[in-house]
Amino acid sequence: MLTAILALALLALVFGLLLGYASIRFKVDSDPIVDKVDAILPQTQCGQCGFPGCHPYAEAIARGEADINMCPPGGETVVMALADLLGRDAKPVEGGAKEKMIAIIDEQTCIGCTLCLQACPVDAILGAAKQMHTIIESECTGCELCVEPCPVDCISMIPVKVAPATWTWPYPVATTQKQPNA
Amino acid sequence: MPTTIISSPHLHGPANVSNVMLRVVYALLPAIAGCIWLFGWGVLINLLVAIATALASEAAVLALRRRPILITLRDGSALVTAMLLAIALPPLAPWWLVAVGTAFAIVFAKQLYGGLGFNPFNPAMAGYVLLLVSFPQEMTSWAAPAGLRSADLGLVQVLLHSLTGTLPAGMSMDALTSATPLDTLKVQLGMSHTVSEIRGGPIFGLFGGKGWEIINGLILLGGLWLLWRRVITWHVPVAVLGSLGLIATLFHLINPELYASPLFHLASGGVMLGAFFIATDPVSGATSRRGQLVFGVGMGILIYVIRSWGGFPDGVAFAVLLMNMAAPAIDYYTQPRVYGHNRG
Amino acid sequence: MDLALSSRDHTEAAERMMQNHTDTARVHRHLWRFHGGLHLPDHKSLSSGQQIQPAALPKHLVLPLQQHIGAPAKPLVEVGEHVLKGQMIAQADGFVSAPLHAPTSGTVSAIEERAVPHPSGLTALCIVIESDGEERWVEHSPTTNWAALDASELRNLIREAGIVGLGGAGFPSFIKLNPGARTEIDTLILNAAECEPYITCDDRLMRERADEVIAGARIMRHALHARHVVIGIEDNKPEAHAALREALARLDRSDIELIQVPTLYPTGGEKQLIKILTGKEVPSQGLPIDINIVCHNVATAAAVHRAVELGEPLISRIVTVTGGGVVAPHNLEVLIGTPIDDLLAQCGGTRPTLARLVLGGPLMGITLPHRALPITKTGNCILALTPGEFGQHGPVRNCIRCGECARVCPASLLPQQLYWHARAKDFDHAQDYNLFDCIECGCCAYVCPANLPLVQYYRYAKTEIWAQARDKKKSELARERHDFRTERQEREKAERAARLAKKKAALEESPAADSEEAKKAAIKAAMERAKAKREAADVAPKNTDNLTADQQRQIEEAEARRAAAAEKEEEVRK
Amino acid sequence: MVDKTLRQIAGDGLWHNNVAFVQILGLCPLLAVTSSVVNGLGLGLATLLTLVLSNVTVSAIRNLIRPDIRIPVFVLLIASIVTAIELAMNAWFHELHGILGIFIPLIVTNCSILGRAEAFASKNSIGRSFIDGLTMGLGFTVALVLLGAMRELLGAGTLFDQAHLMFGEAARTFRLTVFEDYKGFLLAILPPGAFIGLGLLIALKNVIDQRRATAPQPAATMEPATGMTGGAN
Amino acid sequence: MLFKKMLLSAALLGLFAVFGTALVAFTYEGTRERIAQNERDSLLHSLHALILPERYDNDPVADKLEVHDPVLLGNPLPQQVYRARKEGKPVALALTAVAPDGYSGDINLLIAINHDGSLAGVRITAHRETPGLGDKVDVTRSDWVQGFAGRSLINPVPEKWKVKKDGGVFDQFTGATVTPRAVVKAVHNALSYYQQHRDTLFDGGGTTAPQQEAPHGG
Amino acid sequence: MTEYALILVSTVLVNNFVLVKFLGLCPFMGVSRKLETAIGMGLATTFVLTLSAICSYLVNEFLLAPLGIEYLRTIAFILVIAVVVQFTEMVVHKTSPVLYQVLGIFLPLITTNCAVLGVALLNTKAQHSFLESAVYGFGAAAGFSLVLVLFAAMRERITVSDVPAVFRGPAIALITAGLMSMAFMGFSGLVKG
Ligand SMILES: Cc1cc2nc3c(=O)[nH]c(=O)nc-3n(C[C@H](O)[C@H](O)[C@H](O)COP(=O)(O)O)c2cc1C
Ligand SMILES: Cc1cc2nc3c(=O)[nH]c(=O)nc-3n(C[C@H](O)[C@H](O)[C@H](O)COP(=O)(O)O)c2cc1C
Ligand SMILES: Cc1cc2nc3c(=O)[nH]c(=O)nc-3n(C[C@H](O)[C@H](O)[C@H](O)COP(=O)(O)O)c2cc1C
Ligand SMILES: Cc1cc2nc3c(=O)[nH]c(=O)nc-3n(C[C@H](O)[C@H](O)[C@H](O)CO)c2cc1C
Ligand code: SF4
Ligand code: SF4
Ligand code: SF4
Ligand code: SF4
Ligand code: FES
Repeated sequence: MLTAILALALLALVFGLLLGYASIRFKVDSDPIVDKVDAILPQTQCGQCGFPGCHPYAEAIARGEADINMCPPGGETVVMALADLLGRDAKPVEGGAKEKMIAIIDEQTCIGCTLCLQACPVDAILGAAKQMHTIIESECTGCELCVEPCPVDCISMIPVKVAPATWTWPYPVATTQKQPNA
Repeated sequence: MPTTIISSPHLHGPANVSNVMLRVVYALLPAIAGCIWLFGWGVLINLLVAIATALASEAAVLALRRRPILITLRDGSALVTAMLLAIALPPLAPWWLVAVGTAFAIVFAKQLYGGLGFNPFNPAMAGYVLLLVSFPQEMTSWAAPAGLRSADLGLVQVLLHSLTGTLPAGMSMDALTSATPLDTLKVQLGMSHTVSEIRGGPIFGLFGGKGWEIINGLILLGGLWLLWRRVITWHVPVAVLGSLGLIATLFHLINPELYASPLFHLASGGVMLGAFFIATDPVSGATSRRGQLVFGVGMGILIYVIRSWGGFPDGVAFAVLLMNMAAPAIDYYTQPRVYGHNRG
Repeated sequence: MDLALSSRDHTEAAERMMQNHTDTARVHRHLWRFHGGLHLPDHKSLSSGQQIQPAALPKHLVLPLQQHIGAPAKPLVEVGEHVLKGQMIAQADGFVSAPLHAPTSGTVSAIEERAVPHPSGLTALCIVIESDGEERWVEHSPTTNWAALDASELRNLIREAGIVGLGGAGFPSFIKLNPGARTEIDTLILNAAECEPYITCDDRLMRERADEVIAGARIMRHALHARHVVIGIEDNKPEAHAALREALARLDRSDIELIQVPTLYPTGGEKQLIKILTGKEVPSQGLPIDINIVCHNVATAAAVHRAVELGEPLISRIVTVTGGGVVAPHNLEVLIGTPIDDLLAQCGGTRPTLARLVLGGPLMGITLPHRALPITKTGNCILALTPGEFGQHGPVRNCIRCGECARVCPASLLPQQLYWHARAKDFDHAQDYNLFDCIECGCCAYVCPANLPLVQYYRYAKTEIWAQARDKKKSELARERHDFRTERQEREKAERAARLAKKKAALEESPAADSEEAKKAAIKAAMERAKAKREAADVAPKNTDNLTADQQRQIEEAEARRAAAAEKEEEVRK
Repeated sequence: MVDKTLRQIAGDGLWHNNVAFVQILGLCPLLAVTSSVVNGLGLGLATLLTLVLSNVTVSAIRNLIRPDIRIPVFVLLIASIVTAIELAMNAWFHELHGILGIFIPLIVTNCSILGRAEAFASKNSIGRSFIDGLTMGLGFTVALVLLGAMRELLGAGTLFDQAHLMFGEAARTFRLTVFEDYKGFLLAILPPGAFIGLGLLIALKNVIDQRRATAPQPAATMEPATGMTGGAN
Repeated sequence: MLFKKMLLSAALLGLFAVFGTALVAFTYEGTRERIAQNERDSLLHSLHALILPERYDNDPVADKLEVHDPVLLGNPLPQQVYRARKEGKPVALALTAVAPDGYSGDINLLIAINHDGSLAGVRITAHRETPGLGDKVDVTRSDWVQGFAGRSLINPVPEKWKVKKDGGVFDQFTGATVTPRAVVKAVHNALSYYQQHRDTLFDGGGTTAPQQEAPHGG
Repeated sequence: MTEYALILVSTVLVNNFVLVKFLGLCPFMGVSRKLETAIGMGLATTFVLTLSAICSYLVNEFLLAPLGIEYLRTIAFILVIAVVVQFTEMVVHKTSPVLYQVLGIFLPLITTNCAVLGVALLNTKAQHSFLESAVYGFGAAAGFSLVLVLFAAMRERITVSDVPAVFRGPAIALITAGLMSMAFMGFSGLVKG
């Protein structure tokens, strides 16, 4: 019995040394998975996922604390990409996918209070105190964060306009094939 | 604004799934007639039970999934599955055996994956193997071919047997069944008989089993018709038959008393059916031409290995399932070179 | 003949002599074959007997600003302005773009969003011209001595004439006539295949105007310094072939090879034609010019001839109006912008059996939602199909992996794999299977026994991938800007904290400065700082660092609107 | 009464995060030994015991050990516990031990045990870890028993055959012959039957989940109860 | 620093190893007897089914012999012989043997032979025959194997030591002749072996099992 | 020589670890969503399994058996395995960053793969010699990798199939594994004994 204990303790001691050495020698510094997750997120920075922005959400996902389907702006695409990256099963997006919107300021009503400007996470609003504010269309992520703060309710969300160049073919519906038109 | 957007092309060729499946059915008819002539009415009853079960179970799943039933049933694939399974089963099988196998084929091997086109395994062979491993006794008692059985059953008697398991008084199952040529070969080789001794037995014909040669010929006929109608291509059958024939020749030359002749191998068991009707199943097989060759060669090798050294007298069904398993990987590694991409 | 003999022309002449050796040497160029393809019932006889006729001058012409690949043209005219036939009414905006010319004389009645012939059925900005019926030409001058021009001058002429590819894609032709850094263009291919069923406009063009085609080919060759010129024509157009051969012989252009290729859809696809004629393959994601080949449609060649030698910009094209749904199929010379309805009317109207109206051929054309759409530069055919002409159409089933699609795919793709992944919205895998090498020829969908709308799946996947790329770019930008903002906020916070700390330290350090004077001075200084800050803010609004040109433009526009609004307010106040 | 969170832990172990049906872990013993109810139950209980003991031990020493040798220490502990249990089984359930064979020592590598130690016990108090181990283990045992029952019933037409292996000679009478004169559906007791059977059970769980998601949520007490009825079955 | 950390890790791991091993070692000590007893019991249990306990008074598990005959016992490995005696006189023995030509490989047998050369009984201890077919040789599936009790080399006569299908007296199962054929052959071989070595097999008796090798059969 | 070949055939096909012996199922189900990862996992497992089979043999033969403490096998083996895995990781990390990219992430998963411990235990049970142990370990891993890769390729296909909602995910994967296992029954009897 003593031999048993001794033998195994010795074995463990040797292995312990080895492992201790290995653990020091090969410490992983940063978590590259966070960056990978972050790269997939849409960077709307809207906070709908319950985290203060995309990067914190990415960290939470990497830590295994958050599910991968909490980003409504990202929709199905992001869930699938995350599922793929992390080897988890894809599931429907929490809250469902949303139509793409951008904000627009009614320039006649704006009083130039700069509140929206402070709220915008991506600096897509231009203006200065007491001056009319404008949203740079190409930069607005449609996060809606500026809508709430406006004291005169002059910001509204409108769907992004589709042009022939940005139009996408609809997903085929099985039964529409070979149906005559005109 | 248009209501629905219709994409080009605005023309369509003559091919459609139902036609393809129907052609397979037609191609099977000569072999079925031959089987009925050789093995008796049991074959017909198997067919009827299988078809009824296949359609019913497919309809049941579709109903559960709230999918259109009639349109789907009309694609004919369940019919093909049922027919192929039915002629692979022992002619005097009880009805429940046929029904269990067919239902498993349709429900588990096909519909659970989403139905026609999605199943990774060949449904008919999945059903067959299920029966083989679950009910080996029922699956190994084959009706003796015409001329070799000491008694004959009429249609009603066979029906009665299938439904209730009873035989007319004074008739025993032994009088109606006999071991198949492959089974006999395997068992007797196990008893250290030589091939030529075994081949001298009454159930053997010119080069294969008595009667089996004819059936295989009829299947070959149907298969050639399929080839001619361009339902299948030559790759799979040639690869299967070629590789099996080649290996069999090789071993036969090494020791003819231990290894049966290539002709015997080609004309026995399910090889012809497998090569022309089963391995050619587009859904569960490999798609690319090169992939089909790999698929067929793999099948030929497996058939020979299982027959010669494995536990089962015939290996066609297993070979099909095993190659089905490999088909996605084969497809992945045999992609054609795309226009404008470098070789390799 | 009228080519100035340069050193390169010596070699050219030598080659020509070699080729002249026997007449058949040319005709018997070794032909290759591409993978797949379809033999289709061609239905060309419906319209191939019909001579090209001018279409009636319509009352209104609608000219979308984008009729080509690239950026939309920028209008040069204003509503109410009178324009002359051939006058440039919109100019190219950027390098990949093409100008637009008035197809007839008249008045610009609107510049507005109108429905355009596009699969989406959406609207786009168009110039609408009300014709005055006078067909008064703007002053235009032929360039007879084009051989004396250098290539870039020629290209400029062609660019100014608004010529874009008439073979379908509508790529600005002058770009394709620019060999760039490569001095050696090996082969100029004239695409005379016209491989889609029903269409006969190129066929008629070659039969009736073979000289124009050849003249255009010579100009193109001159611009490109191409060593060989090959016209590839399918062998189902013997008359056109004969006409071209006759013209070539007559003009003694034995340096232009006229090659009959077997009829097999889609021989007319640029990549396929190149493969057939040269055995070379255009690299994936690459261009023909990467293998020193350029391919133009025969009608494009004719248009180049007109632009250079007659000085006429591209204002009309030949359109085949055909199909079982139209009473009298025709080949019409149509002014760009003519409503399709007018063309159908000129062909005796449509039959009640008409089931679908298609712009383009039956394999690649787009479905038209209605008839009130204009013909654009790329519209080669109007096809009125009846139900009997669609072929077999059963219910759509699942793919059975029969592999027929892969057998016919001219790009050697695995269409069913593309389908599986597009269907599952697994775009990465679809791209792994080379989705973007698909030329959308429709062969796969034609043969698919499951009746799958395969091409639509690919188009869906392609446009979604592009949309995702746009979104991705946008989100990258958003991330940058968000990071920048966070950084700025942190910096400001840190600065504030530092200031506060300094102040506190200062206060603690100099308790002596407790005097009234010091306090006052401090308050004054603070007020001054605040004022300066306010002023600074007035002069330079926040957020104006790191702006792109686009943003700058938007800001300017906003400022302008604001100024206008202020003016208005002023007026109201008055 | 269990407080809310403890109940959640229990619900997780038995149903929502069931080792077998949701985490898809511990599959090897799950599939290998479930050719009968009794085998399943035997291994299930052994695993349950291991889980509880290892969870409690790990929780007890959770503040002692350093992160770099955490895993080896856990593995070592689990291996010791398992070996002790194996020896005990060999002593008191000799025949069962023979039947379960290699799968008893393999409890060591049952991913769920190390998983629980890592994910739960090393972060929670002893009491909570105990509940977690108990319910996780129970959930796993239930899965083993269900699958065993399914396969035994289909394959041999009986239930609780050879119950004496666990409960002593008196238990021979437990055997329930459900189908008299049953042909035996061999597939069920062969390896493929194990895979397919578990697949079906998981699908069944999905069906129940789906039903419950659509039906108005009943009282929360339902959750563990559902798992329990499965166990008492 | 690094070294210290390593040592610490090692020490901790070693510590837990000591704890773990101690736990196991204690359990081992506590169960060792019982496990050995279990093993004995289960072997005895099998023997009892063939040789009734009233028939002997020695400890057959201890009175064991290892013999070797690849041909007649079907396996190149040594086989065990357990001997039962009453008042020192040989009563019967049970020997392990293998039927190598089963349908799916080896079939392990325990064959009990009375001193007079008649069979006391046969049991299948391990096999891999097809469930539902060949596995009927297992006593839990059918009582086919009971049919051997009382047989001997002369009962039936050697030509009849075959399955019925081959003209013998032993039943086969429908659709599975290979397995019974293999078992019948193996039992017959074992009887022959017994006959050849009958004299030496009971030698060296007593309760202490000699590691004696029986002479080779020829 | 033939006996090694037989061991190989037996472990890869006839007694396939995953489909017949039920070992290593968790990684089989868990790491088979993508073909590429499956290949990586297969390679990593093959390496570790062979190595740990050898090491366990050595520990058993030269430590446990001489001291008569075979009952500590499980503990000793699992320690060996943990160390082999760590060690492999270390070596791979040091020698080939590329290989580490491919295999590194799978290594921690292997410790809890029962196939590894299973091979060690089965080796001692079957009293394999040194070489036999190594071949057995290698064969087991090769069989594991083979079915893992095939399964992954199938699963990629199945994920784009129209599987009924309740069967999507693990359920249909298990049923597929069941059908695979059924197909593998075809090999039974190839190697007797
Ligand atoms: C984005 C784009 C860029 C192109 N750039 C060139 C170019 O630089 N030079 C050139 O000769 N052709 C260029 N092409 C034209 C192609 O070679 C080709 O002729 C054109 O896409 C029409 O071919 P298709 O109708 O077969 O699609 C370009 C085409 C596209 C779509
Ligand atoms: C499937 C397919 C078929 C085509 N068929 C023709 C054709 O028959 N004739 C033609 O001129 N262009 C055809 N094209 C367009 C050519 O690829 C290419 O765009 C054109 O010849 C380039 O000349 P362009 O720039 O002058 O239009 C086809 C394209 C595709 C993808
Ligand atoms: C899957 C399968 C498993 C079989 N298993 C056995 C078996 O375990 N034992 C056996 O004797 N025969 C078995 N056989 C049957 C033999 O092939 C053969 O039919 C029989 O043993 C000898 O034929 P007979 O009984 O008609 O004389 C099996 C057959 C099959 C197809
Ligand atoms: C040439 C050909 C061969 C076929 N072979 C089989 C077969 O062997 N087994 C089967 O169940 N179905 C077969 N089918 C029918 C069909 O493809 C099959 O039911 C699908 O696998 C179901 O999704 C075949 C169909 C064709 C066209
Ligand atoms: S919901 Fe999505 S887009 Fe919004 S902040 Fe979270 S991760 Fe970013
Ligand atoms: S919050 Fe509203 S009012 Fe204030 S600056 Fe923004 S848009 Fe103008
Ligand atoms: S032709 Fe249609 S059914 Fe056949 S493989 Fe292609 S997509 Fe599938
Ligand atoms: S449409 Fe695309 S995938 Fe289909 S045949 Fe044409 S090139 Fe191939
Ligand atoms: S239980 Fe075997 S690998 Fe998880």
